Parts: sequence; structure tokens; C-alpha cells
Amino acid sequence: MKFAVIRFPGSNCDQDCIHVLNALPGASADYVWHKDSSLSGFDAVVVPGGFSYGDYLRCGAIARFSPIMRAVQDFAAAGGIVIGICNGFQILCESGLLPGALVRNRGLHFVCQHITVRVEHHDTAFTNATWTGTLLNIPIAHGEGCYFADDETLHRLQINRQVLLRYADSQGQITDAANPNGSRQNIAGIRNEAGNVFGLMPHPERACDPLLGSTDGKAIFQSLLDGPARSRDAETPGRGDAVNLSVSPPPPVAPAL
Amino acid sequence: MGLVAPGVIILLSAAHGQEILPSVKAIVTVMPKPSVLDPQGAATAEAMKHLGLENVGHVRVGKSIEIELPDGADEAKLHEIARDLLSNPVIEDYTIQINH
Amino acid sequence: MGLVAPGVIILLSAAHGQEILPSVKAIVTVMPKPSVLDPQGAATAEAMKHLGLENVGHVRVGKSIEIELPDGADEAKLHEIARDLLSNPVIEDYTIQINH
Amino acid sequence: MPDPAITPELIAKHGLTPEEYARVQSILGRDPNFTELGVFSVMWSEHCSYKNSRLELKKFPTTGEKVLVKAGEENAGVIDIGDGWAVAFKMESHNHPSAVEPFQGAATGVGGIIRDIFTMGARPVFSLNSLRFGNIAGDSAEAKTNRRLFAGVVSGISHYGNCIGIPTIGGEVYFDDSYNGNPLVNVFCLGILRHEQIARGGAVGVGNPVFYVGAETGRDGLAGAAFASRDLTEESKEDRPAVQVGDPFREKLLLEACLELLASGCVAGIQDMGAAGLTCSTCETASRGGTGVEIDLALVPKRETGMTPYETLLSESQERMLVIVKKGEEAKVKEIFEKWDLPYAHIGEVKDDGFMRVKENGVTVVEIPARALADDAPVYQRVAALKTPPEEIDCAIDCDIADTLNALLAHPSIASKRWVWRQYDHMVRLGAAVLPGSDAAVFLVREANKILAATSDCNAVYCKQDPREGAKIAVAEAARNLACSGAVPLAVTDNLNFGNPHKPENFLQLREAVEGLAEACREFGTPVTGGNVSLYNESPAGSIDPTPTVGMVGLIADARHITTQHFKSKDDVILLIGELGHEVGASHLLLLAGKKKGPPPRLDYAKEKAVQDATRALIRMGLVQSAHDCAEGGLAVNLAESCLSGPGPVGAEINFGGTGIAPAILLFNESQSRIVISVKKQNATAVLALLEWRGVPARKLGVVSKNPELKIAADGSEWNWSLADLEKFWGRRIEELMEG
Ligand SMILES: Nc1ncnc2c1ncn2[C@@H]1O[C@H](COP(=O)(O)OP(=O)(O)O)[C@@H](O)[C@H]1O
Ligand SMILES: [Mg+2]
Repeated sequence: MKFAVIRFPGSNCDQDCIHVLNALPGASADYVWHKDSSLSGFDAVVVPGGFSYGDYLRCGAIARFSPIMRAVQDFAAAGGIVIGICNGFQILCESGLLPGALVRNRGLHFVCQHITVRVEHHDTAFTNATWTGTLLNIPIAHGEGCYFADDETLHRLQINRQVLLRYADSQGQITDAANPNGSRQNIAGIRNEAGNVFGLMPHPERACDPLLGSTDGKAIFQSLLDGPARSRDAETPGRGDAVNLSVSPPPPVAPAL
Repeated sequence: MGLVAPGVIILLSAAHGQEILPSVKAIVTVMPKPSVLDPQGAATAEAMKHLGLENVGHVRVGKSIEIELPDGADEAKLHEIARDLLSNPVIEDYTIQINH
Repeated sequence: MGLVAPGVIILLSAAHGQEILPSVKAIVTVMPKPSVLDPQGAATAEAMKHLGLENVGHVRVGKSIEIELPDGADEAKLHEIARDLLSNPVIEDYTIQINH
Repeated sequence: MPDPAITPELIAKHGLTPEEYARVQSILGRDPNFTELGVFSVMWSEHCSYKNSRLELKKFPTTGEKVLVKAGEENAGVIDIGDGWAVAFKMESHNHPSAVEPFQGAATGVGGIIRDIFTMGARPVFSLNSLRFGNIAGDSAEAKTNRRLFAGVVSGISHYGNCIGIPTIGGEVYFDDSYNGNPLVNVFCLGILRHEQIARGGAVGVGNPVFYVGAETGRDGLAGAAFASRDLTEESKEDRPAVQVGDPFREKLLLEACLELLASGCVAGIQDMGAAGLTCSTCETASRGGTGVEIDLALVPKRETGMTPYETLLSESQERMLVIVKKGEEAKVKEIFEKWDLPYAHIGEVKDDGFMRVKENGVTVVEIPARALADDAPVYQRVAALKTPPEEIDCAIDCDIADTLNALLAHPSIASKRWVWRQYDHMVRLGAAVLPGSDAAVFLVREANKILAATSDCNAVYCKQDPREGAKIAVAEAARNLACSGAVPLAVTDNLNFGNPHKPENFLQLREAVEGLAEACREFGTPVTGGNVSLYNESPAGSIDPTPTVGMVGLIADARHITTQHFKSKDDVILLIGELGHEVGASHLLLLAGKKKGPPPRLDYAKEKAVQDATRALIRMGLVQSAHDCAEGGLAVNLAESCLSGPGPVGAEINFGGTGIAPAILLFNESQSRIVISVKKQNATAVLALLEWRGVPARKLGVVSKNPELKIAADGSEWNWSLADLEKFWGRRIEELMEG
């Protein structure tokens, strides 16, 4: 599987993504410059973290208009896999490829730390190497990672099973204390309705080496390599769809990879 | 809500002692929507209370963007840019003031 | 330079279609001083050019802070707060507009 | 507007003494014009010329078999780390700008040091920061100001470092009244390069074109170097143009473009524009190259209109570089600048006449012999006060042990700095193998397949009481922190923060500290590769405590040797390497009682090295679960930190047995050369035997326990702390103070 890692001026996790993807058996990755306008020859696109164009005005506001983003739009429209990490998630929201927006963290500070996210659905292109309810330990590093969408959008996300990751405590509970940035409903990652575009604030590429404390991030990339067709036991219906999130019972925690 | 309904262009004639420029100056004000959490506004209100403005109400922090344009610039374009680039309609409202 | 000389309080009567509030709404606009580098403004101008506003001039990005105050609030205090808390006089100018 | 006439007042305003002015006249063989006066003024400021410290700095050991570029030769020293790889690193201060505008002051400090590193041809891989503020607790106006400064500085560092994508992986923060209104902001950056990639800052090759690249020049930061070279006063706030605004995004482009440029082989010389901007970069490149440089200011990209030659030359606008291009390669160079959307201009060329010649539209406005300007600044031997040893103190200390540990842990200088480093992206570049919060930061440099460890240290209370001993300890502690992480120290950079050198007591401090650093660096075999001097750190209340900050870098041979300070698993045995100690002079225990008193602990090099070597040896044998050095607050604080600083709290049960030492002294003394390690139960006896065989004093202190508490027994008494309480005091203290 050949990944394009988009390189904006100000991207700074591009190199990290390239490093991690090239080390995964079955994957290879190459930079694509923001002034380019073609993605031909690539099977998937990664919009990496960083501060594209300095993140002036709003995170991702200027990047959205770069030539390569037009190509990414077309790529996504044609069903291609697109994954936006951190600043990449912000850019995807700004471009309208994903609903909602990412605003200033509730605590007003930039936050860099390991956190726990709960996988909400395993039967997706981005999570099929996990189980629903799997807890992943992946770092975050952002100042504007507070996910916002209006009630109606949140409702749609819920119904369409688009929320893939939520901030959780070590027991898998979706609590306010486990929410590092004030995201609505503890949302850490969502996909689009068609299921081929995924944005997440945590950095899976930073959790792929045991020397860095966690390898849970590999699950995300591995899912893409394994392909969506991998057969699984039927998912418990409605899991992750609980409306009152803070009182939902802890889901059974399946072993991580 | 801003002073002016979102998206409405008001043409102010130079008055109130503003300086008169040969070119046009547009001011786009972008404010977080009331429904969006504005922690910065809340923190600012808190700090203002500490500094002695006890009964301060809501505070919201947004952006003010001052743009110099040549006379006869494309105002429709400016409008479009305010909507698409300068603000994000999911979270923000904007107003434009153009001073000829 | 802002519309209004730095540090001057202007009392505007509600006009121009602004909504009339029972309390006072103050708007503090904080802009980078003209001599100070404003990378955000420069990046924004660049982006505006790319979006078709070719001959845009200087763009400066500052903050707009909307403050709800009870009627009769201490305006001198507000002034002080605008100077000490909301802006940094070393690099920014501020203006206050109060709408009764 | 005509230039002002050169009057004695104008000369004085430029910080030049009558003698210095006479020297200017003799160098030029005539009177300088206004612009030239400005040029001399910044180049001969303390910040650029080190005129008050240069003679002292000569005392540092600067050579060694691993030294590839020596201190002072270029923008940063370069050290060999093997297999053809090298590191360039340096520390720099931005104290005065941060006092006036903490966010931008700190941010541009980060930007400046990063430029120093990539100017060497190295890719910056991580940063550290060493900070000092006045007291931040309480409701006093001073405390509020200090909190504002602290918050502003941290977010400035976070803003710039995070945006440019260089992880800030460690540092230190201390709080003391002596820094009221005059915070210290020292930033360290390290870069990696191949030996053959070392870039030089010389204007070589007569006829080579000189390019300007980066941000447009504005009036910001006019004469900032001069600003850093005098006392901070109320009027300093009026020195508004001295504040620069940083643009990390531009710097990121500049960094990538410069590295690409250097790799292209088109560059003959490269120099960043830091303090004194265009002035410094043109005369230094000419001086280093033994050539001359001629530029035309009309060609310099500018942000503002109507700038005079004086303003253009003295501006300290950020994110700019001077590049000497090999003739004939101009097209390739332009292509790279354009790829990265950077403003650039061909502004002049290298000459053979030894002059720094500046023109404006063809009219010469400055003509100064470059070498004389860059290297012949006056050098002063200031008067040092006589040395008076600190008075001894009476050691009878009576305090409640339980409360005292709580209070020590809650002292902002000791409390966890999590609130700080959580705001820094310390994980970008996939290198932080040991996250902030352990003795030394450990970083995997993937491109070179090397593991580096780095730390910054300085206990200024020790230095205040005895600058020589304090400085020695700063080096020893840095080396000890590296030893605890499993690293062998390589080299040192330093930042000498002192008060006004015209005060004899300050000059004595500077001299003593330099001699102490020099001696200790020789002892530990760590040459000084460069650094920075920041004098005139004065606030209305007086001079700051002398703060010679040490940044030390080490190498870890094998990933299995990477060691952290927190206790790991229950039943592990806790051992002390070193003695129980007894010294409480200049300790934080006394500080709690409001006393900055007594002599600091003595450093015994032989003991210190034995302890460090033993720790490293045990780590290499795979016997060490955790290692943490004893510093502020002594053994008790060390043990509490070992319990609390991991991913989750881990309890410990300690029993000193009978020591005959008063409990407060036993638990809180700050004697040097002590490291607490934990080892697997089955290895404890062997480890003790090994230590005995090496002749290193050691003893068993206790075990890691499953109970969430720290329990200490000694001489028949016993104390108990719940980890939850300790966490509240230590872990959340700074957050509480800062977030209210
Ligand atoms: N300003 C800072 N930035 C990043 N990390 C910091 C900062 N201050 C302290 N730390 C980290 O907190 C830990 C404890 O710091 P400190 O008490 O100074 O350690 P030590 O006494 O062992 O040198 C270290 O890992 C250090 O790197
Ligand atoms: Mg230590």
C-alpha cells in the first residue's frame, strides 16, 4: 500500500509519518509537496500534523486552499483513503471533508501527553485491527483539539457510526476527567459518512515504537493494510451509540493487538 | 451577536473622527458563535473580575482583521474571503465594515 | 492604525441598526502596533491574494473582545483593564468602543 | 532627515566610553558618522563583544579529541559522536526581552538559538530551557507579575518550539526573589550533522555574491544587543522597539531552505542574523573569512518604508540569514529560496580589502575595517571584590519532618514542572525515549542511530553563597543526571547569567563561577563548546543570584541502558550510592525557613566520579531498575520523587536503621555525590557487593512497596505519607498556583 504524506510548509510530523509507514511491512510512503496537484499512484493519503502555513488565522484555514488539497478532495470523492492526524484533522474539517471544527482547548494551553482513547467501532477501514471497546494509549499534542459540532451534526455522527475514537479513562469510561481538551462527547476521531476519510487528534505515528512507550498507534495503520474485508464477529449492536455517554457501562475490553 | 448582523456589509462614511484614507480600509470582525465554548472569553471575564470589574457579564474573544484595499476593490470577493478564509461558519460569525 | 486613536474612549449612541441592549456592550479592539511584525497579517494577506484579491495591501490581525457590562460600570476601570490585561502596550494598541 | 551630529552625549547614549570612542577614531583614522557610531555601539556591546567577560571565558577548557569545532570559532561548537556523525549545541539567553514582553521575548529566544544550530549545517533535533522567576505564590503585586512572566515565557517557548516542530524535552525552573522583575530565559538547542556537513560562517572567495534571505527587515529590535547590555530599569519598558516578534513558520521555512541549500553545495559561507543583525553578520563573516564584504542596503528586503541606513543595519528583525554563495550557483540558490517562498536578495559581494563597506544606492554609508570591528573590541578586567567565605551555620534544626517534606515538595522550585512541559511538544520527531520528568532527557536520533541524553542544571542558591563551589556542583550535577540516565557525558555549553559587572561583588561572582566551571569541566572531561554571557541582570531590588547554567550532553551506548528515575515494581530493593551526608548550608530546608545561609555542600571530585561511574557500570550490567540523583531537598525529596514521577505512583518503605543523625539533617541535607537506585530483589546483594568492591559507599534503604504510601523510619522514629497527599503537594502545586 503506497501512502502519500502531504507536506505543507509548516508540517512537522511529515517525517515521522514517513518513518513509521516505511517501517511497516506492506506499506511504503512518500512526500507530496503542497504545490503539487496530483496524487496518482498512491493508495492512501496522510495529512500529517504540524502547523501548516503557521496555522495563522485558524488551524488549517490557509492549508485548505493549497493546490494539493484540491487533489485530496478529488481523491476522497473517488473513495480513496484519507487520514488526517492532528493538524491534518483540522485541515480536513476546514476543507469540509469532515464535519465540525477543532477549537481552542478548554484549558487554553497546548497539551502534550499520553492519553487513552476507546475504539467505538471496529468494523471500519481505520479500526479493523482492533475491537470495539479496545483502549489505545496514544499521545496527543495540540492547542486546538477541542472538537465542536452542533447538536444536529453530533446526532448524525452518532447515527451513522462515524465517531471512531473517544477519550476515555483507564477503565474505558467516557468521563469528563478523561477529556483532555473539552471535545464534545469526548470525540477524538471521526470518519466521514462514506467511511473513507478519517480525522483524529491523537498521533498514532508517535505510538509505534516500544522505546517510545506504546505501540498502540500501529493498530490504525495496520487496519488500513489489513483492508476492510477482514471478517469479524458481529459487533454488539449499538455499542458506542449510547446517548448518555458519561454513564454508559464500560464495554468489555478486548485485548489490544 | 456582533454589532451588525452577520454577513451584512455596512458602508460607513468617514465620521466620528476616523482618519480618511486614500484607499479603502475594511475591518472584518470574527466572533465565536454563541453556542461554541469560548474558554478564552470565560478566562478573560474571570481575570477582569479579579482586576476589579466585579459584575462584568459575558466576554467573548474574537478576531479583528484590518485590510487595506485599493479603491474600487472587489467587495463581493472580500465578502467571499471573509466567509471562506477569515471565518469558519461552523464556529464563527463575521461582520464586515468598509470605510471609504 | 485603528479607526480611533489609541486609548480614546468613544461613546457611540446606538445607531446604524445596532441592537439596543439593556446593559452596556464594550468592544475592545487590540491591534499589533504598526511597527511590530504581524506574521499572521502577512500570511493572511498572502492567502487573500491567492484567493483572487490580488492587490490587497497591508493586513493586520488583532483581537476583538466583546464585553457585557452593567449600565454604569466603571469605564475608567475598563480602560485600565484594556491597557493592562487585554493588550500589551509594548507591542499592541487598543481602542475601546462603548455602546450604551 | 540629516544624521545627528556626533556629540559626547550621543556617544554616551550609545554606551561607548570616551576611551572607546578614541579607539573608534584611531581604527577609522577619522570620526565615525552616525551610522558607524551605531555599528560600533552594538558590536562593542557586552552582548556581542563579551568585553567584560572575554578574559574570564579564556579559562574554559575548549579542546578534546571529540571537539570538531571549538567554542568561539563559529556559531556553535561541534562534537563528534562517532560513525561520522556530530552534534552542534549551544545555549543562549533572552532575559531582558522576556522581562519586557515574556511571550515574544521567550519565543524569539528559541528562534535565535535554533538559527545558531542550523547555521552550522546541523538539523536541530531538540531543545531544553532553563528558567528563573521571582516567587509566584501569593497575592502580592510582585507574585502576580511573576506569574504573568512565567506563563508568558512558557507559552512563548511552547508557541515557537511546537510550531517549528523541534521538541522541547527538558529543562529546569527555579523561583527566587532575586529574579523579581528580571527573569532568566536560557534556551538550549542541539542539532545533528555529518562531519562533512559542517558549515562555516566565513565570507570566503573574493567575488562571491552575498545573499540576504528570510523575513523582511523592519524597525523591530533596534539595537537589542545594546539593550541586553545594560541594567533593566523602569524606563526599559519604554525601550519598545527593542521587542521583536517571532514567526516560527518563517523560521521553519528558513531552516528547511538553508539545510537544502547547504546540501546543494552552493554555499561558501552562512551566518544567521541574530543580535546586531546585518551589522554583525557582515563584519563577522568578513572577519572570519579574512576578506571584506560590501553590501547595498537599498537591496535589502524591507517591511517598512523610509528606513535609514542606521535603522536597517541595527535592526534585529528575526528569521533572517546571510548566505555567501559560490559564484555561478546563483540560479540554483534562487530556486531553493523560491521553492520555500522566502524573500531573498542579492545584496553584495565578497571583497579582498578587509572592509565592511555598506552602501545605500551606491553611496558609501559605512566603511570600517571588519576585523577591527569584530575582534578588536576593548577588553576589560573589571575589579573583583575580595572573597569572603560564607559564614558557617549552626546545624541544630528542629522541624516537623512530615510537614517539612510536604512543604519542600510544594516549593515551586522542587514541585513537578508538569504544568510547564505538558505545554511543550516533547514527542515530535519520535525521539523522546525518556519524557520530561526524569533526571535527564533521552533522545533517539534516528537518522544517526544514536541515543543522546541532555540536561541543564544550576543551583543558584549555592552559587550565591559560594559561586565557585556552586558552579562546580552545577557541572557535577549535570554529569550525575546523565549518569542516572545511563549516559557518558560528552561536552558542555553554559550560560553565564550575572548582575552588573561594574559592581566588584558581581565581577567576583563571575570570575569565581567561571573558574569553578572550568575546573569541573576539566575533571569530568567535558570541554565547553560555547555558550552565552548575560550580564546586567538587575532589578530594582538588586542583582540576581549568580546563575551559571550548565547544559550537558551525553551519549548512551545501547537502548537497554536507558534508565529513568521512578521506582518500577514492588519488592525492588532501594539502595543509596554515596554517603548519608550532613550538609545543610544553602539548602532548600533553610530556604523554607527564609534563610539563604551557610556554605553550599562541598564537592569531592573523586567521590563524585566514583558514584557516577558505579551507577553507570551497574546500569550497563542491566542491574538498575531506576536511578535518581539527590539534589534540592535531599534524600527525602529524592525518594518522594522516585515514588511519584512515573506513569503511576509507586510506594516505598524505607528504614535507615540507627544513624545517629538528627532526622531533619538525615532526610533533607544536600550533600553531593549521592544517587538512589532500585534493583531487583534477587540482585540486591550482588549489587552491594559490587559497590563495595569498587570502594563506593552504599547501603540498603528499603524496598518498593505495593502500598500507596511513602514510609520512612530512622533512629526509632517513623513517618508516613500517603502518595495521594504527596502528589497533591508536588504534582499539582504549580498548576494550582498558575490556574488559581
Ligand atoms: N522548563 C522545563 N521544560 C521542560 N522540562 C522541564 C522544565 N523544567 C523541569 N523540567 C523537567 O522536570 C524534571 C525535573 O527537573 P529538575 O528538578 O530541574 O531536575 P534535576 O534536579 O534532576 O535536574 C526534569 O526531567 C526536567 O527536564
Ligand atoms: Mg536530578
